[in-house]
Amino acid sequence: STTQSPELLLSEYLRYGRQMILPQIGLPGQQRLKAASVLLVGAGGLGCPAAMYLAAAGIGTLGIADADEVDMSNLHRQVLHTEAGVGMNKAESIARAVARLNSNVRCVVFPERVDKDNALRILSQFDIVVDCTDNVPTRYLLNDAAVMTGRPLVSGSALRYEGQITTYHLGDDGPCYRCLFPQPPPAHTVTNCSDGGVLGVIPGLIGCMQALEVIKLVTGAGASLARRLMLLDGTDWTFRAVRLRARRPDCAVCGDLPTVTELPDYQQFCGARASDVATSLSVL
Amino acid sequence: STTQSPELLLSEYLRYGRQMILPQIGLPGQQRLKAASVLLVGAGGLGCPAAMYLAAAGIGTLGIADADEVDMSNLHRQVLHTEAGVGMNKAESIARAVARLNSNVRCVVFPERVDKDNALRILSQFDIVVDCTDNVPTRYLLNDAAVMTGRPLVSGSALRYEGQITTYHLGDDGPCYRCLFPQPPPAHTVTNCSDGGVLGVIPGLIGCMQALEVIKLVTGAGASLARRLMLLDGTDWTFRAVRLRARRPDCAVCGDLPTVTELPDYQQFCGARASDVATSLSVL
Amino acid sequence: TMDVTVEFSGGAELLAGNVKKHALTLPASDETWTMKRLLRHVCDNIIQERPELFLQGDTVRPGILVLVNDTDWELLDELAYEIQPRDNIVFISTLHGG
Amino acid sequence: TMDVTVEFSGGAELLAGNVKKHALTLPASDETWTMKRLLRHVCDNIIQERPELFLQGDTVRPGILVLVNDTDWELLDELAYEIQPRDNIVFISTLHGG
Ligand SMILES: [Zn+2]
Ligand SMILES: [Zn+2]
Repeated sequence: STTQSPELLLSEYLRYGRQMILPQIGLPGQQRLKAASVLLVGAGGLGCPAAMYLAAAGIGTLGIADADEVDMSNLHRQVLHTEAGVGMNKAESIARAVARLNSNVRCVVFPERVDKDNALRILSQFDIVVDCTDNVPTRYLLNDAAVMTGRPLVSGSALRYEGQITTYHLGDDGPCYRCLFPQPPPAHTVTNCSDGGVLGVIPGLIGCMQALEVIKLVTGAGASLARRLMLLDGTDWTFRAVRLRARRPDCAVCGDLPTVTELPDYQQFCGARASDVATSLSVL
Repeated sequence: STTQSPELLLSEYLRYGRQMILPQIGLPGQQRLKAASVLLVGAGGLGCPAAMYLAAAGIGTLGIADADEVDMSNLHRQVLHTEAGVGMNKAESIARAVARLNSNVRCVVFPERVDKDNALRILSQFDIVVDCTDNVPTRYLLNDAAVMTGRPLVSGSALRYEGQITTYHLGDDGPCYRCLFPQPPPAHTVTNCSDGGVLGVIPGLIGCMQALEVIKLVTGAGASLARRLMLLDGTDWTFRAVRLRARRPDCAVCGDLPTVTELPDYQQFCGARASDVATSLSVL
Repeated sequence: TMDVTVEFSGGAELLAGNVKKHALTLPASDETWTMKRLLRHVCDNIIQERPELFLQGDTVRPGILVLVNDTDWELLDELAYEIQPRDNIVFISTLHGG
Repeated sequence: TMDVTVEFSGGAELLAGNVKKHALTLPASDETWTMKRLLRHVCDNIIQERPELFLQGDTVRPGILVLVNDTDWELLDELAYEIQPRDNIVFISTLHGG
């Protein structure tokens, strides 16, 4: 549905010149960025930097989905939102920041929770899905929906001083989230940022890495994060690259004989609510 | 000159709660952040993310120095500036973005080039200096001024798909820039972002890492980048941590018998102009 | 004896006295040190509380990934893997925050 | 013979045919393979253009940092360092952009 070589305006040559002189980008790469459509699910600590650097790089269409409203307690890490925007929908808040930076980008705002009833319809409108969410049920939901719609899923997460990023369901042998984690963790072992805390610049780094991965996927510049998990620990400046398993032929969703063929009830599957709001004592 | 334990307002407890529950931060760490003053030299690709995440974390006083004006060709990587702000001073443009995000932060704007005549006066007003500049002469200038004023220097750089970050002149045996590079590189081997190009999210990552390092220095959370150089290559997702030499007793500026005791003419020293504007054919 | 390093991250270190890196000397024995045996040894010697949040039955609980020398243990026979001298074994709890 | 890896980054790879990673087999000889000798060998066998942008006299030109197994060569005797089998030697051009 996307044009692969849209024309660039003169103003776009001027704006993107410093990245178009990179040999792996050039005019074809910039045209691919303009033709690309990317969906960010989650407009928080990961979504803010990811949106900003994707918009700056010239991604043509940026979908942003989030049902939450900006709260004062978000502003230590969700740096696109503003004090004046407290109470505004977060996806809308990001779209306004993107419009200030780069009016060439078409923002599609979904001020709603992505759930099993709308996920396939929303995801199928975009080339690449970026998981910037904050809870286990939505991570399984996005994984299954990405597999079912054939989209790669650039998945980031952050907590305390640590972050993780990988790309699921990419290429012939890239695993999906369920290939790694067929069973969800016990709900009482899951900590979110509200309970465990997070240093804001950690999702900042992971969100930037998500933007970098998307740009690499779109332009074809260098190796992707398929079958590779990057781990970041800010306390001791550790960056670790881990080699991951291949796609599992017996995976329930991306395997050869999938048993999950329509999106199930993820709250029930995970025993947890799809929300940032803390509901239980957390241990890990 | 800074109060070490300023009171926090109720609104600040609310705003910073998610990072104050981190054991290495807590109330004392948040108070140290509020008491801290940090100077960013350069309001471009590195300065934008560094400023945003430092402001979000609650650094009390943020100095921002840059003589340049926002240009359309900056917006692919300098994500705090806006289309409407083209032509505005870059330091002022960042200060406006910071004010939208966190009005608790006191911004001190220096809409001027930091040079040998004003460097000591400007640097001595802040606890920590962050080098977000784009040229060799200014990097030597900031190094020498940081040594002379006894400030640690968090130094980042980016080009094409690569970035580098370390902290100079920290602790008993931390080297300075001149300990590593007593002689400047031949001017014709130096490439800036205008000539060599840069993917915007690379300075985004390095600027975030600079903010992380500053927060770690201020709060004392974990190991610093003194005697450690981090190298990032976005083409193949390489993060490398390099162990650096100690301070050299024979260093011209931080050594036991320094020969550089006042700031010299850096254009002459480096044979290059202190400006982003390309003036020569670049090879490296 | 055999020296290995055992690390915890992503929050799993909270089960191990909040220490991320542990140097471990595995006693010499006739029996092979498989990963299965190591898990039990780690549970008995390093895990300080709530062992049920580390092990479920013979294996790690859902949500913990096991790495041997920066490689997913699924590529290395998982529980049957034979520990080698100086192996670096990481138990990483997956993060979900954003 | 002795196998080592030689890497270029930060732009220095542009002198080496724009290839960042080079596997190098050093010929056996009575003479020790010091870093000084390696620099000359790299200059003759890998550097494809403008060798004066790599070497100045006996050593690397200002602005290039030399790393041996992720350690600054200044901690390892610099030019006098004796190359070991499987050493990873990196020539990194410092970046100045922002
Ligand atoms: Zn799967
Ligand atoms: Zn020095």
